[in-house]
Amino acid sequence: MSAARLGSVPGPVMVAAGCGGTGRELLPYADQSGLDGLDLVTRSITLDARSGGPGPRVVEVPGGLVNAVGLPNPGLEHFLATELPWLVRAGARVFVSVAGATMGEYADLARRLSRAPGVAGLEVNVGAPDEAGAGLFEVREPYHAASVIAAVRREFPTDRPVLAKLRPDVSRIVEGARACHEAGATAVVVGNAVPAAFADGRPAGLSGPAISPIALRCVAEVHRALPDVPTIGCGGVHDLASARAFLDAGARGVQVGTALLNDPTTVARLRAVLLPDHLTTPEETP
Amino acid sequence: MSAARLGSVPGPVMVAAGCGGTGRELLPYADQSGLDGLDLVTRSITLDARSGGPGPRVVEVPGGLVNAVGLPNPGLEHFLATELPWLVRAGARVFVSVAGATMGEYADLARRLSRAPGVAGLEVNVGAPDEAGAGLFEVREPYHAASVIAAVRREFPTDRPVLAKLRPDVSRIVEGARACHEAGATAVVVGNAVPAAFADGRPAGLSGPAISPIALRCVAEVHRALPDVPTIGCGGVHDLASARAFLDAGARGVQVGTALLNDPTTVARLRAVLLPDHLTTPEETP
Amino acid sequence: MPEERGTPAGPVHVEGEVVATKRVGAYRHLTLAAPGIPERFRAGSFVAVTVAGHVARRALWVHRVRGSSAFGPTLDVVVQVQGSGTAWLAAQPVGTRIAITGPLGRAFALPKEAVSCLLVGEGYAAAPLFPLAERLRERGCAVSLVVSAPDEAHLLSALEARRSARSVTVLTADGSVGQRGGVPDHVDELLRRSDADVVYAAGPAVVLRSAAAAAERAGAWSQVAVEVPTPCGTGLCHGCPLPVVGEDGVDRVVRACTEGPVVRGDRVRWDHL
Amino acid sequence: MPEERGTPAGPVHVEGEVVATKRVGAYRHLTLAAPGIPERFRAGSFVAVTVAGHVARRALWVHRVRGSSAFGPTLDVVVQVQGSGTAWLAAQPVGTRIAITGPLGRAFALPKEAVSCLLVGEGYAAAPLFPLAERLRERGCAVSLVVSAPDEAHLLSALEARRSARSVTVLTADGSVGQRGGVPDHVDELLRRSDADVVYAAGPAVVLRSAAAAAERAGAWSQVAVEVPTPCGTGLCHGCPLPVVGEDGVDRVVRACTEGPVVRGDRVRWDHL
Ligand SMILES: Cc1cc2nc3c(=O)[nH]c(=O)nc-3n(C[C@H](O)[C@H](O)[C@H](O)COP(=O)(O)OP(=O)(O)OC[C@H]3O[C@@H](n4cnc5c(N)ncnc54)[C@H](O)[C@@H]3O)c2cc1C
Ligand SMILES: Cc1cc2nc3c(=O)[nH]c(=O)nc-3n(C[C@H](O)[C@H](O)[C@H](O)COP(=O)(O)OP(=O)(O)OC[C@H]3O[C@@H](n4cnc5c(N)ncnc54)[C@H](O)[C@@H]3O)c2cc1C
Ligand SMILES: Cc1cc2nc3c(=O)[nH]c(=O)nc-3n(C[C@H](O)[C@H](O)[C@H](O)COP(=O)(O)O)c2cc1C
Ligand SMILES: Cc1cc2nc3c(=O)[nH]c(=O)nc-3n(C[C@H](O)[C@H](O)[C@H](O)COP(=O)(O)O)c2cc1C
Ligand code: FES
Ligand code: FES
Repeated sequence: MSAARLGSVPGPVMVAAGCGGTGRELLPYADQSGLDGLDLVTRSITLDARSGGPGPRVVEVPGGLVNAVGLPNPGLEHFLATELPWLVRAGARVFVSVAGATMGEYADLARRLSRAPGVAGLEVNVGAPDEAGAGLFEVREPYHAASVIAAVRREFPTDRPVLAKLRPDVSRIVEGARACHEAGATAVVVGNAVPAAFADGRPAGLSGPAISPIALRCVAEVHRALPDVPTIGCGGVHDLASARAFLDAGARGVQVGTALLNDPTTVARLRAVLLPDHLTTPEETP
Repeated sequence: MSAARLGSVPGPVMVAAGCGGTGRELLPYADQSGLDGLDLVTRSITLDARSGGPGPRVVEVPGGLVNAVGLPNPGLEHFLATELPWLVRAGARVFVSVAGATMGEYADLARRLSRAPGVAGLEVNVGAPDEAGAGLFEVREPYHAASVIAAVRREFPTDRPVLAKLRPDVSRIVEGARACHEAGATAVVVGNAVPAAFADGRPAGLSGPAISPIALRCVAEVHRALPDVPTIGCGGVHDLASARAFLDAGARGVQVGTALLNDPTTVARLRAVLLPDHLTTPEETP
Repeated sequence: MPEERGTPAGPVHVEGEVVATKRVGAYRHLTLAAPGIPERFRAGSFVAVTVAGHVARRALWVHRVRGSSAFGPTLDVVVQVQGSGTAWLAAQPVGTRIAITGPLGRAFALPKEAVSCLLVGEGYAAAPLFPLAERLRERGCAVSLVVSAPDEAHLLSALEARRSARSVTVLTADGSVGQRGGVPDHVDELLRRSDADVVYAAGPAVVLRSAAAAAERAGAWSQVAVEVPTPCGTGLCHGCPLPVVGEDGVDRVVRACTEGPVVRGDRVRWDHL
Repeated sequence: MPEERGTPAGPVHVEGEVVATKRVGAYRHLTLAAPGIPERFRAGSFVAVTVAGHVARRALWVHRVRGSSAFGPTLDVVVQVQGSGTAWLAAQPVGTRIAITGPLGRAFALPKEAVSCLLVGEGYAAAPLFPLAERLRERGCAVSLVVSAPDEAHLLSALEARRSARSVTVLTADGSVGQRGGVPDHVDELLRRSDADVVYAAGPAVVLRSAAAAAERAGAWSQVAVEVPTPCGTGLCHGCPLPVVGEDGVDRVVRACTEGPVVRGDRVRWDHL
């Protein structure tokens, strides 16, 4: 399968999963066009509603945040009934992040989302920093991630993108990116929060500027080994320089997570600069 | 082999490899007893001298440093002739960090160091953040690390400790710790700098407070899965709270690297508080 | 109780500036130029400020707003140094620029009629009760204000509030000024004396809980301003879980910064906070 | 040239404090209380200071030391704002506590005899030449001082140096004060005029290199104070590579903070810097 046949790569600036609230909360900080045309990844949606984990869920550390939020979300049905239509009406290009405990759940989510009007694409969360704790399908080896992508791809129209979101783990990222791309991922998001712990040892994920050099290494390695696999950099992007470092390393776009929590206007400001460039650069076709 | 037979675990506070200069530079910042009794890991020593990489070698990032120093060191022979005797005379308990391009080089280093007077133990660098760039033996899988440990252990007296220093990579750390311990490592140092890149994409390692939650997760996972394998936490320790987080997660000791670059008295200050506790706690025997 | 509606609505993100700073007892009072925020402010909403070198934001109650001043629109906050972020804030001289987002969260709901209200606040958290008292008085409500603190240094001055409040009671745990004791010790008696239909409370959980319980015992409404750590303050991170019972009687976890910080006292699942 | 030996030796790590601060042209001059450092100081050594929220340390030349003052032992530094760390330093008010380590590195070696010396400095880096000039004069050397800068705002005032120096020359690239031009344009002429046996230089690489080359052409010694980024400053990290030719003629990379910052000008491999 060629990437061209599997939907086009969004970008250059996207809202990362779980850092844009329900989407609505970004509206006061958007530019004049509101959410119109904004590439937004939802927080990870599961089949059933989840209330999330106990507090403290997010703790500050030098250069970043450590979080174990526990994927609070209203469940697929409620999401389809309320949050999605609002976002679609607001003009956002909605990439629904999906997370499941089994391959079957991923397939189910993909199938039902394929029929929902207005879903621009999917992002498959196959690299959460604490899958066991979050009760998610465990991705120990790259082929686990690839089978999930294949299962999702089978259920989701090939003209719409499916993004595979992987852990920024340098020892497996190239293999993971290759396997997911071969399984039908339009692009690979590199990466998620880095597996970490709170000071009391509780498993969590590290995000923010602190992890930017880690994600950047992974993007660079993937681009060097697999120049034809489109990547989207995610990890610590917070200003123009950090975004450009990813683009220079070969990423087609970046996602912004933690920086939005510090300054909710970050995505609007980055888009203002990077979108015009992006629109005038002819997209490379692999 | 039982850990008791393989030398005792140093601690509770050690100078991490590559962050104590040649050792001498720490003297002005030590307490009254100077380097006497200080557990010091040397920078990684290779068979032949290395001048290190080009500048910039160390760049500041939020919460930490990104470095690609390139293991500058005078080579084993010169080290044995000059630096080691000085350290031994100063009373330091010297753990020589060894790094090689092949298994044979590791064995060679261990053999020659086993005959050098005053070497308290070895630390085997099997988790550098950019092995390929540094021209080191590549540790892609846990069994690669374990074979290096076995090769070193064969050449080094069993009554002196051999520490295996691994990458803080959560997806392999438990397996790596188990394999290295079975291969004869007295304790496992968790971990090294995290694979990362400079802003221009050049491979490097991330260290400092930013990575502390990452290393802590790895220590906690190892301790949970393998409570009998002694671990030494390394990554971002910079104050009492960060040191205690590792000890509370089950580490027998901590190593301090980057924090010494910011405040060269860090190890002396931590030792002043943690050493008395340590000496009065009967050492657990696995 | 219906939400009050005004225009313009919704928060803004602005670069503010410290225009005055003053130590008062244990607190540092800051006046921040914050264009756009005063006209949107309603008592009980808060602002999130950026602290140099820190990723998480710091939430602060708004003590007072001025639509115009020599520095343009300003707001006053009261900072108690607790950790590195508040230490930084308290140390900033006039001229420091600070990114401010606000007003954030649900404000105190105002009664439709001119009823009697008891306002109970402890420590710096009493701050939002002062603009609330003014607003209530404008609506003809009889306001009884209770300002409490562990000791005099942590007591917000109630002087200015004497204009808006019919009665002002001061409590200190050590009895250094006003009546000795805390809110839990006095709230039932205060409620009876004020004959309030609505209780508004701001402060630590133990204060809020006792005020909510007293209100329930007396058959009054209560509105409590809950402090839960708010990493972003803007509703984006879901990092500020507030366990409540929904209108439908079902247990829920909502975002303290968005569905709160002010909620009905009888809705909070205190044991899970 | 032999190393001067004094006691006490070696660096110390102390908690210093900003005791005075003043803007002079483009620079911020800070006076720091730094117990233990002035008595150990020799011209050309530097201090490493801690900058809030930053892991790497910032190196600063020492412009002046006072063994005692109203604030105890102090040292003066000249800060040019370049990035976040120097911006922080320049913004600190009197009273800020700052961890200081020093004196660090090899200082300028002093001649055994009372020879003639040319001191060439550009920008803030001219700072260590002032205490050097004093020291040389104490030893009976004839000192010619050249202070250079892109423009007047970046020129260190040579007023005080007039006591220690036989002649003072001012150069600015834009000619706004003194002679127009840079060190490379004038150094041969200045060297000839001063008839110096030793050239001491401090400033950007281009200045150091031209001074070292001029010295070599004139058969004089040179000592240059090289600035290479120094993440720790204390010799611990090997992060400050300075490519030199050893006494044995072999190419080496040494630590700028420990084997430098002052080295013989003819030893630096400029093309590899
Ligand atoms: C709605 C709301 C309004 C507030 N209003 C005020 C006010 O008017 N004046 C005032 O002095 N303080 C106020 N606070 C508390 C203030 O935000 C915290 O004291 C502050 O966040 C703690 O930060 P720190 O940097 O001092 O401590 P640190 O220890 O540096 O904080 C570390 C982290 O923990 C979080 N945190 C720790 N404790 C708290 C807490 N009790 N509440 C919230 N976050 C916490 C911080 O946000 C930060 O992420 C308010 C809190 C909330 C939620
Ligand atoms: C021996 C020595 C003496 C110095 N003396 C002075 C002085 O007296 N006055 C003065 O204003 N400056 C001096 N500097 C330069 C000063 O240390 C740098 O300007 C400063 O480190 C840059 O830091 P920043 O925080 O402003 O820049 P940032 O951009 O925030 O620095 C980022 C990182 O790069 C490093 N870095 C970047 N450029 C340089 C550079 N040119 N030199 C060293 N490190 C750099 C910093 O240490 C830091 O790790 C000296 C440097 C050295 C090596
Ligand atoms: C509070 C929070 C919640 C998150 N929730 C999700 C999520 O639901 N699904 C997901 O795939 N990633 C989630 N992430 C990870 C981010 O999308 C992002 O991949 C990661 O934080 C690294 O990027 P950043 O440094 O820009 O935040 C979350 C991160 C944070 C900080
Ligand atoms: C400048 C620098 C040089 C280092 N050199 C070595 C080395 O030679 N061998 C090694 O095993 N680790 C080396 N390390 C890694 C540290 O020993 C340590 O494992 C890592 O930095 C994480 O700990 P920290 O956060 O306390 O620095 C180096 C780290 C730094 C910052
Ligand atoms: S603080 Fe982030 S959602 Fe409430
Ligand atoms: S700056 Fe660290 S060794 Fe020189």
